[in-house]
Amino acid sequence: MANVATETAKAPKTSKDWDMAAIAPFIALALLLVLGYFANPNFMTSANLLNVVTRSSFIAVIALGATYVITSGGLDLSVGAMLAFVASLMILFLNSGTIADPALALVAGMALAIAIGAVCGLANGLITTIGRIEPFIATLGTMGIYRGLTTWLSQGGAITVRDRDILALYRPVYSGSFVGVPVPIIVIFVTAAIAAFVLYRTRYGRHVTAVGSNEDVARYSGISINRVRTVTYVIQGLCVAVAVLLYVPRLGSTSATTGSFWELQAITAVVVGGTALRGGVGRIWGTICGAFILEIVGNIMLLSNFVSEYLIGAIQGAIIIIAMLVQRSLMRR
Amino acid sequence: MANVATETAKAPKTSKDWDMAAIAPFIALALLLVLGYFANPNFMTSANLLNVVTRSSFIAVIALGATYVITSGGLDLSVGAMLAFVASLMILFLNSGTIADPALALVAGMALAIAIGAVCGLANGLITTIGRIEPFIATLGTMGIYRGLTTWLSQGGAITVRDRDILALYRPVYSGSFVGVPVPIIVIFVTAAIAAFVLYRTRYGRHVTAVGSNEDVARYSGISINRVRTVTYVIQGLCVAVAVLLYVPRLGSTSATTGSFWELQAITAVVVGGTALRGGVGRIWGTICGAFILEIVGNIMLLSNFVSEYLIGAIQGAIIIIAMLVQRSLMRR
Amino acid sequence: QDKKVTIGVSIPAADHGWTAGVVFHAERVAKLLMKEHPGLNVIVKTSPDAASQANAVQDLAVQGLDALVILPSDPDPLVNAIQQVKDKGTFVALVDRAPSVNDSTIRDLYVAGNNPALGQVAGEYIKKTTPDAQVVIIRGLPIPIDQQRQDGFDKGIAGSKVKILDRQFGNWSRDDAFKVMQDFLTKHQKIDVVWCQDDDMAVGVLEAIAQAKRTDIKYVVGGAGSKDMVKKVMDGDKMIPVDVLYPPAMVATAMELTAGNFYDKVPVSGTYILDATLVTKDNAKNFYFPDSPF
Amino acid sequence: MSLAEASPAAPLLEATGLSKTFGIVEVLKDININVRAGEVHAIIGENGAGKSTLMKIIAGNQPPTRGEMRIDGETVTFSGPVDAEHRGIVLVHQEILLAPDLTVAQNIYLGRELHKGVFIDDRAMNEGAAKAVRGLGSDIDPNTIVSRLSIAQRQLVQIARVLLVPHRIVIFDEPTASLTPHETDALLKVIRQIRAKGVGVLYISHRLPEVKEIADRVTVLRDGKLVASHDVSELQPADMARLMVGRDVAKLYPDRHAVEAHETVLEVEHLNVPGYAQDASFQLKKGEILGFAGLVGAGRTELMEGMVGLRPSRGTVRHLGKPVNFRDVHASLKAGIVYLSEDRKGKGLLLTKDLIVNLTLASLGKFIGALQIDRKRESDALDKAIRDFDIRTGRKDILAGQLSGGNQQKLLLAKMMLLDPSIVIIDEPTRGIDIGNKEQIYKFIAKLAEEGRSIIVVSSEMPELIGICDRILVMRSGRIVGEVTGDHMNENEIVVLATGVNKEEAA
Ligand SMILES: Nc1ncnc2c1ncn2[C@@H]1O[C@H](COP(=O)(O)OP(=O)(O)OP(=O)(O)O)[C@@H](O)[C@H]1O
Ligand SMILES: Nc1ncnc2c1ncn2[C@@H]1O[C@H](COP(=O)(O)OP(=O)(O)OP(=O)(O)O)[C@@H](O)[C@H]1O
Ligand SMILES: [Mg+2]
Ligand SMILES: [Mg+2]
Repeated sequence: MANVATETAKAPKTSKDWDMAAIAPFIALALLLVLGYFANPNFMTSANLLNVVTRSSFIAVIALGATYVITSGGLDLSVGAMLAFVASLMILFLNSGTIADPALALVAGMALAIAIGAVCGLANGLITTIGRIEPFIATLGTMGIYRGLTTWLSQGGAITVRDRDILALYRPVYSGSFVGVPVPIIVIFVTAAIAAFVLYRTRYGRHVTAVGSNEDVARYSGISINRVRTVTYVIQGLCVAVAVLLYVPRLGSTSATTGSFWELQAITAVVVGGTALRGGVGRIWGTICGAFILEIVGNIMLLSNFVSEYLIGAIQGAIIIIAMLVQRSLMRR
Repeated sequence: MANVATETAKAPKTSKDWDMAAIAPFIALALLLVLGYFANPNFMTSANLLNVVTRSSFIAVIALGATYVITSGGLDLSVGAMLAFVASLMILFLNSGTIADPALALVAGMALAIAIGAVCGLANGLITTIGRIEPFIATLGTMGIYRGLTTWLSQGGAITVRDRDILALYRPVYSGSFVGVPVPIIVIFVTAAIAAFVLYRTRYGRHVTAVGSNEDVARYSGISINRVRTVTYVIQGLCVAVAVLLYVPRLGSTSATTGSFWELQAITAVVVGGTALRGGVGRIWGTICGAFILEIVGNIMLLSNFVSEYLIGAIQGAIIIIAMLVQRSLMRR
Repeated sequence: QDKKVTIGVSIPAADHGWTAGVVFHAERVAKLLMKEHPGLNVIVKTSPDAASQANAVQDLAVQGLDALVILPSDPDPLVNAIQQVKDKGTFVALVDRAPSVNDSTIRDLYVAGNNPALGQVAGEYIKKTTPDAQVVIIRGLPIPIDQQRQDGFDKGIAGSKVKILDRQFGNWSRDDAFKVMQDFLTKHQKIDVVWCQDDDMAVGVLEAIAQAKRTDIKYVVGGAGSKDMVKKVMDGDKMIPVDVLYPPAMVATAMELTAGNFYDKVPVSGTYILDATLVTKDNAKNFYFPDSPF
Repeated sequence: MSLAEASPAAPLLEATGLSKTFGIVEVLKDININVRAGEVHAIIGENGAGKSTLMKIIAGNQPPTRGEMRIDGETVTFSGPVDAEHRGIVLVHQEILLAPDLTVAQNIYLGRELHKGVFIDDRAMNEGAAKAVRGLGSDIDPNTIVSRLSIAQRQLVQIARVLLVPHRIVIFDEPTASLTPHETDALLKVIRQIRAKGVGVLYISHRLPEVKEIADRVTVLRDGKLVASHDVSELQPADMARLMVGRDVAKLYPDRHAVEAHETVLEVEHLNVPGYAQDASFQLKKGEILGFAGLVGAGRTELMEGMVGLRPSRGTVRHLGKPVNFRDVHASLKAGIVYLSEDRKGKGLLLTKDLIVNLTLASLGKFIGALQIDRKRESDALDKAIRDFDIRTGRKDILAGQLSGGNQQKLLLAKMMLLDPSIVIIDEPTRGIDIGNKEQIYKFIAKLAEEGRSIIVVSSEMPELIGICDRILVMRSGRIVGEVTGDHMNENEIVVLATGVNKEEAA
């Protein structure tokens, strides 16, 4: 029989779809920039844009971890509380004076933060995988735990870095810049590059996607689902720790309310960036774009003077929905 | 052709699994009751238990709607904000004095609340289905909108029923009782019975489960996915409206923060009750049980003397996780 | 007199009664000041939490400020943001909530209600009226001002036989306060006094007591001076004999003083602490503003 | 690739006394079976006979309830499929097991990615995947996302994936059910190649001539019992059928009376399903059975889906003379047109729901009592469906996903027939159906036509189209390229049209 059998269409509609889905968030971002330009002349100044991007760094970095968790089919609602918890412990350590030398103390404190972040992530991972509890509930539970422990550590008050030397040494991590680019922006892009590398270029990243796409298939392929998922939570914990490293020098202090709702913002950034909540598709650069979008929406609200401050929440909600609608209609082309 | 194995067994492994999953929340509830008994002797008094069940009514009724939304594969994060919004509009109407007769005004106000609830739900439904936006993001957006509008209506303050006659007439809906049973408890069970009937006994309920179970199969079977999903959101809106009808007479007032986090509580109740977040399985009575569990956990915390007030959140989180672990281990039998 | 001046006002979002009052007064005075001084521009921005307030301060600074009036939602985390503005030579007026370092390096003017005093006045009133009362306390949110009020309260009752049965967080929410009070009533057979340090929460507390039909509770002490509670005091409600003032209008005071710094001859600086006045039946009408949302 | 070194006589794998019970239903009873190196051992049997279950046990997907397995004489128990894979036993599942969001190459190398240092080597994997797929006679782009492939293409990817693992025993569970003759030939060629390398092959198929062609030995299962095991030379397809079904299957296709100039019920003119089918025009008469032939990817499925409103389409469709434009299936169902999907697991049945829910899902309106669903009527309907369609199930309360593959197909048929349609479109009606049941389904289709209903059969099995249809339309690359009727209905003419070879002659 002749082998004309499978003439495959040359340009499958499909890969165009894919591209559109990847590009859509960036188009939404561009539209927002235009909107911002008309809202306030100060919006397009480099000072303002640098500000906005710089302060999106917390959500952006956390959202990178969330991209992993979500791609593998999980969800982590505890990140905001975890940030507060890790930051509190880090500051308490810096204040404890265990290490006299400020530089050394700072380095040790940073290492500690990273370690605690990883452990918190591990705890989330184990509860959802070994404990087989829906991630939504499991991490809602640990959210309560981390938040509660933070409240307890701070005895309801704030925890503030006391040593001025350490703070002076540490401050440039948030407010400094390198060849004109603020450090947090560098951190965003470096972390994103690493995240993209791991997700797209390593076996582990491939497995993350596979687990989120079809658990059974992954299992039959000899991939340890639980291990892959648990590690995504650890990565999320590490990302939270990196966010802490940026956060502490900025405000120099935490309280029981630090990071409230950041989990929702991080998840929103991920989804606005084009990653599906059901798992199986992860878009690192989309996530970064999503984080920028969220921050810019807030910035435009604050800069524009025609919105009643009571309505800011409403307008913000509406803009997010419109941004998503724009994306969807772009994708349907 | 011989009909082979037509011997029907009483208990296949499969339907036993099912039973266990349905019963597990009730076992967790029973364990909690035992725990409560030891935590404080007053816990087991009928006065306390009636209090607890009565005040779980808001979350329970909202969670019934959430069971529909989740069963069909959706999610609604806007319910807390929606409650505040609907309640505010209802009170504003009652205060407007459009209708002079208190009884008539009250009935009209209640009808209005139901209508607004349905419309809000419809909006959510249309945005997620026609707009094809992930429910998580769409309803996060409308959450912002409803909350923002409420803040704007109340100018950040409280909105209080001014007419004392109306309030006197209305109060029994929350604090009254019928043959010894507080009205809200009756409302819980009546609403749940209706919800169970519709979900398990009617065509629409079947369709809800089918859509959540496999969208494609439902579509190929001639079920209009969008219609079924949209209606689940309308049902959610109606449930919120019923919760409003119970909520307003309690304090006679709302504020911009009314109902914060109730969406998370409602979803937790649904999941603790055994409904899977991925859709396709809905357990109405489990949801009610889940709502009781949540409220009782809080109650035990407050009644027991051994927990620092700073740690309550942490312990609450831990108990939820433990309750889920108990369920899981029961199901694995 | 036509000097161009821009004043940025950063305050917490109106997420419960008291902050709603803050927003109300800030808006009101902003309009008044701008009418009074044609060259003056006042921009009011609200933020839901410390981190976004830091952003808001940055965004205000971008627009070019001569002065910043800030009521921080949480002071310590905002020190850096405020410091940055101050370092540019902007006039900074800090309202209500003080960071651990509160000196002229970070602000020119400090206008504050007195959080410790709010607790202390309530405590002293209870000590005086019911010296051996059994008290339950409903706290706000776990943040520093709440802690200051608690400490003030403990100081107020120090050395008396007033006994604290229980304290729990009510999150400055009526519904949570209702819940907590209901459980307090279950847990404690006899309660004499409830201190809930916020008038919003008092609404829920009163409802819970009414529903339980308990008669042992002699009275409830709230705080802040909402119009509803002040009205009750005025009307001689037995359950609400007094209220402790913590006026949201303090932000207006700060704004007026700041404007004065630019348009009046005298430069303004230093610390202004408002009293935590005890509102009683006699003086209540002085503190009753029926138009305020709070 | 192959690790096989043992002598041809000694069995690579030997299983004795294998039994499997689900609940109290015993689906496998005391099976003794072995595989030798360098042979193809076919397992045949009716739907639900237990073939897939047996294979899953051998490949470590399920533990046996009783019995033992020996590899090279050494007793083994598998902890899971991966364990069996390490022992060189691999299984091509009856159902598709691929990650839908990953590309073809990513799926093929899943769990054993090639890498250079820390990087995964996508280039090498794409090349390897392309080669593997080409070896199976297909040229699927390894960069395509799997969710965009047709069932047949997915099946090929799945086979390619399994063959890439080092193996001593390869189990194929109905690999050709969704393949066209061309791909089937390519697959059989591959099987011969691996057999020559000394690999043992277990092969399940309902296509008995194919079994005759490829197998060395044939084992027949019936009701979970091993009823016969012979060298293939001793059996003709008809003998196999008899052993399977327990009676003679003399005549597969029913007698048909040609339809005479009945009224036209459906007219399709210039229908376009963007991306899949262009300019399709045809007519369907009352009481007619119209076949659609074509190769994989010809666009038959999409054309049908476009017609009933499952996909966007443009063009004119007239139903009983009236122009219709179905926006969704609901509308076409109302008009009495039903479409049975070829993808019964993905689009036909709710695998995690029980049989009743599946059966009545599309026609719940018929089961509404006073207000609620009448469960008694539903359960009666299930009893009737089980009788009418001979659905083999030990229990009526199992989940649809626990039915054997063929019985799922029957349940799907029963589900759609409850709608009492006037036009029935069946896509791959007998995919995975055993020969005894095929006969029943054909009879059933003929009966539908006699009742005055019109039927469209989309099938990749030419004999079946020729056996039951009045007319056959042939599609190629999204276009209807010809029609065969009467004496012209033979495989040769259809293949010529479908492949486009000898185009002039065919046109
Ligand atoms: N998990 C399960 N629970 C209960 N019964 C099951 C389960 N899996 C399979 N069965 C039953 O076991 C029997 C054998 O199924 P199996 O899939 O092995 O048949 P098969 O021979 O492969 O049929 P087909 O040719 O249709 O694929 C069927 O009656 C089926 O319903
Ligand atoms: N979801 C999809 N997205 C993009 N292209 C698809 C999709 N499904 C199928 N195709 C392509 O559409 C064409 C026709 O599909 P399909 O193979 O289902 O046609 P068919 O004639 O019904 O074949 P068969 O039913 O024998 O598999 C093929 O080229 C296939 O690759
Ligand atoms: Mg099978
Ligand atoms: Mg097809």
